[in-house]
Amino acid sequence: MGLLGWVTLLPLFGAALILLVPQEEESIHRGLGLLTAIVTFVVSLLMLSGFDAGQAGFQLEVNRSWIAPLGIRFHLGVDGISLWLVMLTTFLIPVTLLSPQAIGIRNIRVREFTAAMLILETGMIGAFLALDLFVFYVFWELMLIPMYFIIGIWGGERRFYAAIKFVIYTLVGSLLMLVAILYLYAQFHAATGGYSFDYAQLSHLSLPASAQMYCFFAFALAFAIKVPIFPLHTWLPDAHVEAPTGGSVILAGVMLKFGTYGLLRFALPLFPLAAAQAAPLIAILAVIGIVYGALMAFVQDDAKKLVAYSSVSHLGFVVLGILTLNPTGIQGAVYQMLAHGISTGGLFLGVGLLYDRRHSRKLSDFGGLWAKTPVFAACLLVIVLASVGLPGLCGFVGEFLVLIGTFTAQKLWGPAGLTGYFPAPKLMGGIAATSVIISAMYLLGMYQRLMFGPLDKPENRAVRDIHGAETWVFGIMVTAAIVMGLAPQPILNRSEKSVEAFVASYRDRLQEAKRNPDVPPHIYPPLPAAAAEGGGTP
Amino acid sequence: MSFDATQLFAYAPMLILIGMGCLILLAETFAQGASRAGLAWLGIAGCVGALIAIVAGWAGAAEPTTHFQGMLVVDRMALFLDGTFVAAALLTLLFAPPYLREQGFEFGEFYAMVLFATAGMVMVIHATHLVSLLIGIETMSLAAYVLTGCWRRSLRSAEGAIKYFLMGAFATGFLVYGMAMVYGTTGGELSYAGIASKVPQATKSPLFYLGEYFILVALGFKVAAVPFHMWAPDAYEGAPTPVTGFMAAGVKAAAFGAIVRLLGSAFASPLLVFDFTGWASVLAVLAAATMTLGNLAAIRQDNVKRLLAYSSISHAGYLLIGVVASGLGVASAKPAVLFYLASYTFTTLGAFGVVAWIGNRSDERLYVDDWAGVGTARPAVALAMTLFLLSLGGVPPTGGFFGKFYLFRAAMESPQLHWLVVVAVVNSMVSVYYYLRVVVSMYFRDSTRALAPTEGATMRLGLLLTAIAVVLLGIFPGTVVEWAGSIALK
Amino acid sequence: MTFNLRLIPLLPFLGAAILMLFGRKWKRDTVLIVAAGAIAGSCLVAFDAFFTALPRAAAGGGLHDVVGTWIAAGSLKVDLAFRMDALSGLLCLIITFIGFLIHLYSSGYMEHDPDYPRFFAYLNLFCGSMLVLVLGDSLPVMFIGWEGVGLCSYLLIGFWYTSNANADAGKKAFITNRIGDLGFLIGMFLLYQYTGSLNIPEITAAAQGGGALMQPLWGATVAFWAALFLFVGATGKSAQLPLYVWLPDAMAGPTPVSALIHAATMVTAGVYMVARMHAVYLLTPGAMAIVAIVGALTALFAAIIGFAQNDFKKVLAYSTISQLGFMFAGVGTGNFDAGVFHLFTHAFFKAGLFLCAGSVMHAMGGSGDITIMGGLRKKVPWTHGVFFVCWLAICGVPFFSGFFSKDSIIGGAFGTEIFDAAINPLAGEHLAWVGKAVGVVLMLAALGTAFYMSRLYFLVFSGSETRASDEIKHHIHESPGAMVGPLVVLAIGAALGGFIGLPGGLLDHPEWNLLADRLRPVLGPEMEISRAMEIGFMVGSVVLALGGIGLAYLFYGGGYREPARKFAAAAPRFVQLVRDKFRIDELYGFLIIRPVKAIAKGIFFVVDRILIDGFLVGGLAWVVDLVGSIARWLQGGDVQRYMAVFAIGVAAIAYLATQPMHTFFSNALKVTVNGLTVDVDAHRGSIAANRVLDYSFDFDDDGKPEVTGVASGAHHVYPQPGTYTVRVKVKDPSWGTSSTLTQKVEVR
Amino acid sequence: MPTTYYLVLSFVLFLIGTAGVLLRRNALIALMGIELQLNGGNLAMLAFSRELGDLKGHVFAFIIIALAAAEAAVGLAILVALFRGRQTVNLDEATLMKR
Repeated sequence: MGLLGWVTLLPLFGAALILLVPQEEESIHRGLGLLTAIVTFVVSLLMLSGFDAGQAGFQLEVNRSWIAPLGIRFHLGVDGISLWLVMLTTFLIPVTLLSPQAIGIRNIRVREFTAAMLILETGMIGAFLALDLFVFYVFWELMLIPMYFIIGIWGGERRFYAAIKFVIYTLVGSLLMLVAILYLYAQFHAATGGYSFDYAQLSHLSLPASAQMYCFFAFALAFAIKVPIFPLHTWLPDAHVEAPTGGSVILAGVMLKFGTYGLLRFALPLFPLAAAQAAPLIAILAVIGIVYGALMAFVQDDAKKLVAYSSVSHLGFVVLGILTLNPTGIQGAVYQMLAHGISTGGLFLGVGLLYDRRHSRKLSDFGGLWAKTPVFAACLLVIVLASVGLPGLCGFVGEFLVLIGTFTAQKLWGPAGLTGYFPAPKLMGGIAATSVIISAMYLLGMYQRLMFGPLDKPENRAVRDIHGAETWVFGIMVTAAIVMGLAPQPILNRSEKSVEAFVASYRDRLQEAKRNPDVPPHIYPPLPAAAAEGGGTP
Repeated sequence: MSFDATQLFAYAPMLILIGMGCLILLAETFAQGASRAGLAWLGIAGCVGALIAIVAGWAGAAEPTTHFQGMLVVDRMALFLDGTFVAAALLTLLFAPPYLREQGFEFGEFYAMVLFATAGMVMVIHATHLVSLLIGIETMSLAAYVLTGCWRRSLRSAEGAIKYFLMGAFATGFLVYGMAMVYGTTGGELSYAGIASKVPQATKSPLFYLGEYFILVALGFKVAAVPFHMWAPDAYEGAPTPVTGFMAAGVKAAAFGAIVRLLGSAFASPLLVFDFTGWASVLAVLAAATMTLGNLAAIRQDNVKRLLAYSSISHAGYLLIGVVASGLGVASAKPAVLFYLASYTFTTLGAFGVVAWIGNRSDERLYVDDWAGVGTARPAVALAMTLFLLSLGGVPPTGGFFGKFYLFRAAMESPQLHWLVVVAVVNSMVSVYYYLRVVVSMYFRDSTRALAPTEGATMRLGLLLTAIAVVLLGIFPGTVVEWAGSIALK
Repeated sequence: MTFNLRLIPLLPFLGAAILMLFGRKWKRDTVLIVAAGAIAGSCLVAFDAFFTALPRAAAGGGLHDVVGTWIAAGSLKVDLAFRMDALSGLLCLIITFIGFLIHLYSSGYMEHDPDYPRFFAYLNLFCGSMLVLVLGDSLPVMFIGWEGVGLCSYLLIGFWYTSNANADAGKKAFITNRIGDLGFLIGMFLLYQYTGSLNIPEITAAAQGGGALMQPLWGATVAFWAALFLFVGATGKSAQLPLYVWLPDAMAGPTPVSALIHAATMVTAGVYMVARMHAVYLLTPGAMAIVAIVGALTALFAAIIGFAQNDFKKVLAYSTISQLGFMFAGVGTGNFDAGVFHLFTHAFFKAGLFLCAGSVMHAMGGSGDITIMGGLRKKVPWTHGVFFVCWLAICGVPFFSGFFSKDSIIGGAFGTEIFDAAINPLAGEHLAWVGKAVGVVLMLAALGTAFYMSRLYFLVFSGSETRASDEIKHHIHESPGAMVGPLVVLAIGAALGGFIGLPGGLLDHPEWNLLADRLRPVLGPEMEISRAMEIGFMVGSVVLALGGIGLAYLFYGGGYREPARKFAAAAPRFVQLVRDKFRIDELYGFLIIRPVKAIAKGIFFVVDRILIDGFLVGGLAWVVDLVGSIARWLQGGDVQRYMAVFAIGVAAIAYLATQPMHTFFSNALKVTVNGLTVDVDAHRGSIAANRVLDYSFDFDDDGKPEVTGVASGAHHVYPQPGTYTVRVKVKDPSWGTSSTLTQKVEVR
Repeated sequence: MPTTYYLVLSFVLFLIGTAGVLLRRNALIALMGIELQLNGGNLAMLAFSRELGDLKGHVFAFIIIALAAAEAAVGLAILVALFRGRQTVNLDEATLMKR
């Protein structure tokens, strides 16, 4: 099945195993779940060690026939971009499962929860690794279901509403994306006579300008909802707030990245011309999102909602970084995705822990907890500061690179004859950078209202500091935040080649498309000889 | 003009079904009390026999062969759908006995009627002649009317039956009148091939178009296409639940088979497909209307049975896309329709199976709110129902998803249908909303009253089979796609 | 040359990490040993490094230590590297040495605090960050320290977290700093964009080359904007107008923190940064003028506020702001070494003053209210002595350290040639007034400094009786040795520190100005001022200092005197306004913070709740629901209504199907334009062969068809070019139905 | 007589039948309307058959008659069931299920 196949499917097998254990054996469920997640992480480490940083293309590929009549292949592969997102996934899942608060305060049906988390993991890893658009779509939808249940069963008071809203929003985009995938498939057939959903082949298909626009819209909508880009973000606060801690962590830590990953992997490379035309709009929306999310976070009293809105702001950086279309900005975007996974994941774990202890998320219900929970307070402080983007912690590197990339966006594109493609980079960068102020305002404000001030609420006196597994959870997250802030290079090194190749190929395809905007679907650049075969029959 | 009895062997499935149906009727007179359960097993045996016959005939059906002066044909498409019908009948026979026993109307005739209806469906799908089509449709429909109304204790059953019957007969009136028109304008042709050969001259008379559309309208009625759908919610709600599943799956599939065959042969001429009298544009509009209306009406339903009825209407809309695509020359559209029908059959039977399972004599538990807590009380059944609902909504990894994918894929090959695919996709999205309402109730709400479902080993077996089928069709659809695809090779 | 420079910040960092992880369970002595040991080790390494560096620095080199690549992405490469030259070396010494003293002092001051280990962990963390700031070889590394010290400041201001006021003060400091940091970042990005590097030596080289940074941008040059944005960063960190508001509040922290962070080291980071980036500033006299003017105005403004403050530490805080203004005025007038010189002397005397404040407050039971002090001269003799020395130093009494440094700044302001268009080709004519104006303002500020510092001294120490309650009076005592020792060392520094920056030019021995001499390779030659001018300013500033002291004595000598009371009575509202710090905080609250919060709240409800969730999402749901309701209403239960719908459906299909040319699928008209000739074909598929249709072609849409007949195509020649509408009517005689197709054609 | 006359008559029959089904409340009469529709179809079939000189139409008509009989049988049975439940065969009262 190949290493990647194992990474992808192991959690699913684990979930099946867990579902076979009787309902009552909760500790077995937890143990098995954690074990599966850790084994998956170990296998993903093997993947990491087998990864060759010097190569730009996909590695460790698994490519087997799946639904032969339609030319659908179970094709997985990893490059420098997906590598780290998979690592993030396999890292966060065991940490989340380790956390006693993951399941939230509705501490019921541990078996199903654990299984749902593992199925979710399979969906996420599969979607990151998929190189066949059908496979991608299947995994993309596969993660929807467990998350829906996680929100709906173990969520807060308005969980039905939040779960449905989450599903409907996501489906709005993804189903239109499905149409665009099918359109690509049909056009690929028209251009080559072969049938294929294979990314490597479809990414050579150059569509006429108008068709690109429609398809890009479909793809970008799906991803923009997932990111979420303003104004498609309103599902996110609801989903995050109602989801149990584990759900929020994974939702924010990993699932939001599918939006940005999708833009980077699919929406831009497949439709370069349309992407270039839409880039100003999306970049402006990203900047609006950065400031808007931060401002919204600023006025929240609900800690989870605050963190949720902060995600809107942080993910705006990722989108902005991707749209700079230079290696610096995209590297920054990739890094920001990972850093956000750690920092926001940590924040949700922290808020979840407090919610578990106090059954309240309202900041006004807390205060002065430092005296009671010094270790937790210290850990949370590091995570908060990582989220604020303090240099030396993980949040800084990504934002810094994105902003650098934004400032230099035009410099790189001007010589390629593409000026005006990224509007007013300094202004955009400047506005985006204001979030360093606002993020400090809301996050430190939150921290202060939790930890500082007099311990004047009687309920807070009984709050216990972290202990046991919780210490491990927060220790791991804090370590990750610090290590990623001090030593980003091991990560950046491995994604470097892929990002550079992405930029080069994007620029090449964009220039080709600009030369021939109205030529019917054709193949550019020519397919390598080996890839041309292997398509199915109708 | 001689009758060759050996031709009958090609129709073994149909004959087995009819024969077993008669046997059951006979045995019924001797059966007492509990031994009635044996009658269901007779029916199941009949179905299994028919399935074996279908499998046995599969290899030989690679090339279509016509029999009885072009009245009937045996080909892969027919056998594929035969398999679907018989599977539907088999599952119905698994679901029905515990349900009938619980509701107190376990009669042998019920099982016989299921077999007869199935035989009618088989006839419909094999028909290549208007006469055999009519006979098949009527055999199927009459049995279905009876099945709908056979729950004597229930007022709803009788009301559903009368509505179904009246509208069905009304549609038959159009069908017969349409056949007469086609017969006349084609110069006395009743076989599909004959009609096709006379189309150029027949189209000189407007009456031919009238006839064509009357026939299509009657078939559209059977698949519950808007605006001929209005019987469906009431009939589906009134009918005993296993029958509802059978109707939603089998009757619909048979009518679609007939439509595909009819439009693919008798009315396949480009003269009829395209342009101002072309059925492609008319059916495209019907498809859009059908799925949209079905879905939007389903959103506010609180009765699960009715909700599924509206959902079944919307699925007819999706299927019509495939029919139109096939008419517009997309080779893979027909296999896509077949696959969709197969996956839809299993899904919908399973869903109605769960609806049949959940109630008992005094408490039918038909409302969404009644399903609260099923997820906790009976996780396995809830999981199965979730699978069915997701499949209906077209979410992977289920057969319903792949069916939709396959269908839309085919439609996307025809540029004129892109808009329709977008409409369909938006509709799927809406549909997920109301399917999930049931899931919400099952998993997210706490039970209000104790669950006392209709238990039965056959029912459990049926649910297991359908659930497995739905998942397998979603994850490994390749084989079935190949079966369905083999019809396109000719 | 490489040197293990990394050790200098690493030791305090290690100390901090160890204390954070294990300190909670340790005894106080152990904690102190680790903390003070770490900083002492760092200090020793720094001294070693400094004296190793000096000879090389004289030749323009220095020590360099590359730990590794920190961030490399695309064209950007940032090394985690440290560099020590005379400038950063000097700062290192100040930080580690004064840092060490303050560690010692704190061991006494914080003796009874339960969070003793945490305090020292923060202090160590701060020292490490500050060292990274000054040693950083590139702007991002510098930024690590820059933000790190901000963080420590935040933590230490809010050290006594149970009071919301303290926590608020910490947050305010951090956020205000962040506003500055935004400027720093943007300045950094601009520099990167135009020089392609973030490495300070490379930027300096690029700036000295000129070209890249002299490109026009937004009506000025890149250098101007980069320098200006960097200066915004400096105003945040160094508490200059308009971002100074956090520093007075920061006094909420423990006093040693105020001494170390908010007087001696962190707040001078902005000055250091401007000096470090002097090459960029020298390219843009405009930006330098802004720096100088802001510095001077801050110096004066803060001094005025200092007149009326009644909190010991608040007075010192405004004094710090004011002194930082002096430094900026120094660097802003191109007198970089004077700015750094003042930084150096200020570090000693201001740290000394703050520690005295701590000692006094320690004695007074924690209160810093100077209105209840007085006559402490005898009661805390050591503290008084140190304060006395430092007071003279800050007032600029001759031969104390402040005298030399302040004098060189004021003299430099008058003598600067940076803004003289005749000498500096980069300066515009309109800047000529800047140097003089800054000088005048600074002289006023110096006068003010002498006044408010003397006021403080007299109110606290002079007189015979203490105005406090008996209970407090009873407790007044001199601080323990651990606190007094560092005080004395600082006093020595405050007294003698000025001699490292003797006005060498004046004495004909330029090399006597040790500081300027060492800094020359880094900051360029020191400013040359005519001897007459120099002497003039010296005399002038002595007069100012003594005048300020004398005036203060008139008002406050030995306690509140008649003139002070009279003045307060004469202009009560003015005094109140000054005491309320000109209500700048309230102004900010009213103008910025509250509107932002209100707008954010408003947007949240209007956009998120009403517009998106309510209108967009809810509206869609409403439409869906409406259609569903209609469908359900049709389904009324009456089977005959169902059949009627059925029949209507049949009729509708018949209607649709019998429209000639009716189609959903394609444009029916095929139009070929060839000059003025147009061919229109309404022929569709194979239909016309089977059905006889009547076509009428109206090429100019005037109601009169030009061509009619059963042929589906027609040909027309237009009389003149233009845009026409072609209208084709198709009639099916056997059904009697018809339909119309139109299309626009453009003929040329 | 020309075939057209028969066709017109058949169509009229069909329309009358349709109207009967749509308008009469009594289920029995609606059933009769359906028979009329079928007979309209039959008449058209026979007219064509006669015009074309083709016997298939005749045969088809017989089959339709048989089907009509079967339909009537089933329909009446259902009517009986309905009547037994609610003591009426008025269609507008059978509205238990709606929406």
